[in-house]
Amino acid sequence: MFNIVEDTQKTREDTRKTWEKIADYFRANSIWMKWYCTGCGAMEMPPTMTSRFDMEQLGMGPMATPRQADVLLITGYLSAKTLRRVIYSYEQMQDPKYVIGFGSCTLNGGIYFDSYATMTRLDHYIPVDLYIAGCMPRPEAIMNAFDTLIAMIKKGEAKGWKHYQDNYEWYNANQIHSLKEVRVKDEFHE
Amino acid sequence: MNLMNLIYAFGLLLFAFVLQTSITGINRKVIARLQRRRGPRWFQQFIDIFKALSKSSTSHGWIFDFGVVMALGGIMATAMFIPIGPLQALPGLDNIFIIAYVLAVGMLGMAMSASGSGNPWASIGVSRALTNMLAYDIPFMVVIFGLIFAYDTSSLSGFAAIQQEGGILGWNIIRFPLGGLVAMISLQGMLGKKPFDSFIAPAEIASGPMVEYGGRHLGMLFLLHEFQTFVEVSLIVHIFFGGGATVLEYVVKYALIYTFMNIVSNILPRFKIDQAVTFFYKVPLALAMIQSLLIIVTGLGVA
Amino acid sequence: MNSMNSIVDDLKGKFDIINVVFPDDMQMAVDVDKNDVHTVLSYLKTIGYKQLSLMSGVDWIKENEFEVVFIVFNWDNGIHILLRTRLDRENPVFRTITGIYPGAQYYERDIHEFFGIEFEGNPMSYKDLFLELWDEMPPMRKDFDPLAYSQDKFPERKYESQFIPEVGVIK
Amino acid sequence: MKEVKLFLGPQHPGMHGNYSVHMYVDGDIINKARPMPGMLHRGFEKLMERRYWMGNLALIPRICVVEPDPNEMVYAMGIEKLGKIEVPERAHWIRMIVLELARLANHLMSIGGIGAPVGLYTASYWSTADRDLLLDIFEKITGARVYHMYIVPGGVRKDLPEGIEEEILKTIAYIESRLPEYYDLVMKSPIFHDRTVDNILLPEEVVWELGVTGIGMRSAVNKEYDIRKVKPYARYDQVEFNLPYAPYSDAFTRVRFKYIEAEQSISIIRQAIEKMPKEGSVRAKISTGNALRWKVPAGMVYSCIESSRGEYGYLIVSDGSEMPYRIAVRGASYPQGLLGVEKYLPGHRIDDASLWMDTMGVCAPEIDR
Repeated sequence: MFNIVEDTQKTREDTRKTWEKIADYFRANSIWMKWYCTGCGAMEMPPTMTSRFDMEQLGMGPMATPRQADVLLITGYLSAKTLRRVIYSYEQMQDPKYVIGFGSCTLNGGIYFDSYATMTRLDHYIPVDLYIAGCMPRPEAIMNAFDTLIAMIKKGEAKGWKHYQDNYEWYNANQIHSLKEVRVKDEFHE
Repeated sequence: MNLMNLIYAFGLLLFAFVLQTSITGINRKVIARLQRRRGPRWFQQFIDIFKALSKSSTSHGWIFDFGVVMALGGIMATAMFIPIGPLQALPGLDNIFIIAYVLAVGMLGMAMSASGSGNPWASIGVSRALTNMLAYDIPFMVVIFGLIFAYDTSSLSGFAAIQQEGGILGWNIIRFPLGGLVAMISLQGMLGKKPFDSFIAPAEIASGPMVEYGGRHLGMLFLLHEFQTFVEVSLIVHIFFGGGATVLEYVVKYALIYTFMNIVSNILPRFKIDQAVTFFYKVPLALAMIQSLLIIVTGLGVA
Repeated sequence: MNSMNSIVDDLKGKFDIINVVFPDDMQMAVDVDKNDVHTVLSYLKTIGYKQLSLMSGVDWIKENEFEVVFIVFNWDNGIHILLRTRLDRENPVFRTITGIYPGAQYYERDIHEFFGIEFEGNPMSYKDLFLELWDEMPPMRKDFDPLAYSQDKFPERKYESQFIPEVGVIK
Repeated sequence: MKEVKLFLGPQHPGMHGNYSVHMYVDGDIINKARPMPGMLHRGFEKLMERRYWMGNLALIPRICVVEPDPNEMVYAMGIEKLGKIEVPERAHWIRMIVLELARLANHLMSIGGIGAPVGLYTASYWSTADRDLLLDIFEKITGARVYHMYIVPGGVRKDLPEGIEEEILKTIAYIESRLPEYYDLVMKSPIFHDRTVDNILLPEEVVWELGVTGIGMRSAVNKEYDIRKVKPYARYDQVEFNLPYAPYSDAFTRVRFKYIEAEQSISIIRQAIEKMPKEGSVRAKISTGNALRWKVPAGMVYSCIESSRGEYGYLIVSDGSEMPYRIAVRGASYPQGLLGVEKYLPGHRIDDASLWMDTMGVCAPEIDR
């Protein structure tokens, strides 16, 4: 796990008001995830969620729609088709929102580095607060990452969502470059 | 009604919130044990609600915003009428009909707001929720009418007082077991627990009415849900379990009933909405009719 | 093996078979002309090969041909038949087999998407299935280079040092 | 009436995996359904043409994340057929144990997983935790929880660790003792009955029309159509097992069959541990020199095995070079996941859509590849 190195321009002056610090305590201890099974990493989510590792003891739980969720788990490789929907989901989520990238596929393409269908680098398109290494990350690694995310939120370090707002043009340009059209076209196959 | 009443009423709301939210939290722990895991901390539900309230949220038009506020206001207003054991914020106003009508305001606000979000899943959820309401309300009301006929009163504290005279044997669940059973099944429907939770089924309609709610709106919805649960469980405690001579007795009964319902909910799958309606109109409605007829014709069980 | 030989004899007697090979016991590959495919498939279906297990394409770029492989299976004797036919790579047009095996509907769409083979009589097959807004040549053709496409479309992460020197091995 | 368009997936809680179905709904009834696969498309078939025969071992398990071992098995079997490689006796039995453990793990997942569409989450919580015990065994045998890369051409990668047999026996005994509990919780629930009995039918004509295999097929055609029986691979001809079959396939039957098959898998594992040779080589030497540059003789072969959802096969084409010329994958749930959704999901209620996907065994990654 490591935090991303920013290679984009703007970062916001960072001061938290007192109420934000209090709010961050609540946000850290109650993380609702949007479990969008984008790839194979989703296979280790059921063990993490269920009785053996029990994610709920950290205050985390699955939520049905992006609007309700706080954290978007990108569980593995993203094909271009999924990426459109991920961006769509990410933009639907309410601030503050966090993103965790699972596995080497989101980090650098992993085993699919030469695939014509999958993207190689997630933080080009949406801001990623945390990466988990591994293919696929074990439940222990996932729990560890959640712990780290909680600590980051408490310290106010998980601010990818601010970064997205500040550098929206940069992100959007990347999205357009890779996807041509970001808007999801639903009727294409009818 | 004077200023003191209002202060009492708001105190009662605070009490209701703390009570129900703690019990929800403890219940999450209980269910976790049922599912062989550790579960969250007992105050997790508080954190969840405050967190949701601290987030930003998108509006989907004024009906959406207004509906939530109206629903929350309606439910909170209902909760003010509920007696907690011997304590009453607004004495003399704890009539079942008042509660039923004010509760409907909350439900309608919720339906309005969810439909206002424009998401088809939400509309399906709302229509299912209203269908569900129609299904459980009729058997429940038939039983309640029987009881009103038997006791000549329709106030919650009145029911509680009459039952407390007879000790445990005086409880309506013992005197009128059929009616009690119907009421418990209806309570499961009111609370939106399985098997009657098809209107918020995540695997079917992506959590139905809540689909477009996020941040503050969702926080208000959670608050609303806590108050609504408080009202509904309290109804049953007062009408069928003898209310409470002391606050403690009331709280214990309340917690036990809610936990029982929750455990039942977690070992059952859910009905489809049409099956739920058929079920309510078959078994509980028939039982409720029999119970009311018994009360009216034979007076069986009436003290 | 006996049952396989009898099937081969049967097929050879009825149709114009180019070649038969046995890749494995309980499996045989039959080459036919593209005009005979439908009659052979219909016949196979009547003698118990009711299941279309797989339908796929192979790009033989050196011979400038596409090969379409139909794998049919008979559950009662456990024999797989690989029915193969060759198409011209410049003008890959074939007739649909959905009339014989309705399950081929999506295999044809799949092959059209990945190889560019057209299936007349199956209008659904002209639509995208797996790929969205695809702008290159069909990706399973041998002359398509996925690495170049990927590098062009999806920028890679730059590392200070190359951790895995062997990455360069795979072209 | 006006039709409403609804999306089941890709991020709908009722959808397993990254898959989408567009439903046109009138009231609660689905009028028209269109599958939209491709969200998990990684272009495996292309990538495999760009890796060495041995390098592909890392790639193939990832094709189907739910049950990776059949991929390794078909790949290894195909190469052995092309290269005429004899697999050592002990390796056959080890393969069988691993495959059956994988099938058991997958059945456990879906036995509990049926709880998600019907709302009985307790079952999912229990069974997923029990499945984890099997993953522990996999970890001891192969070193990985999910992607094992254990079955390789010519045998298995390495021998079983010391004393793993007792551990396997202990774990499967525990799981066997848990199965009745799941059965009581899920299958005996009257509400589950109401939802699944006589619902989501799969008639025999549809099986042949689509090409459905596996449990769906056996429960509809009343014959024991299973690749393990029809053309046994590994040493399935030397163990005794009976698969369930029925002439009438509704959702309940198909879920019930999973229980029986799980029990049969347990029985196969027991027999295999008993009958397997205790000593011996587990991997045939297939090449001299650089294993990466190993060449497979030219040819075209279709190899298939029975995964937990049905016939899983690879069409492997070699031109005699260091890399595969073409590999085509037959995902076991391809027929029902695409044409089945389009043709036979309409007519059901929205409530049943996710139940449909679950009991038909639609698995997105093997469809998308």
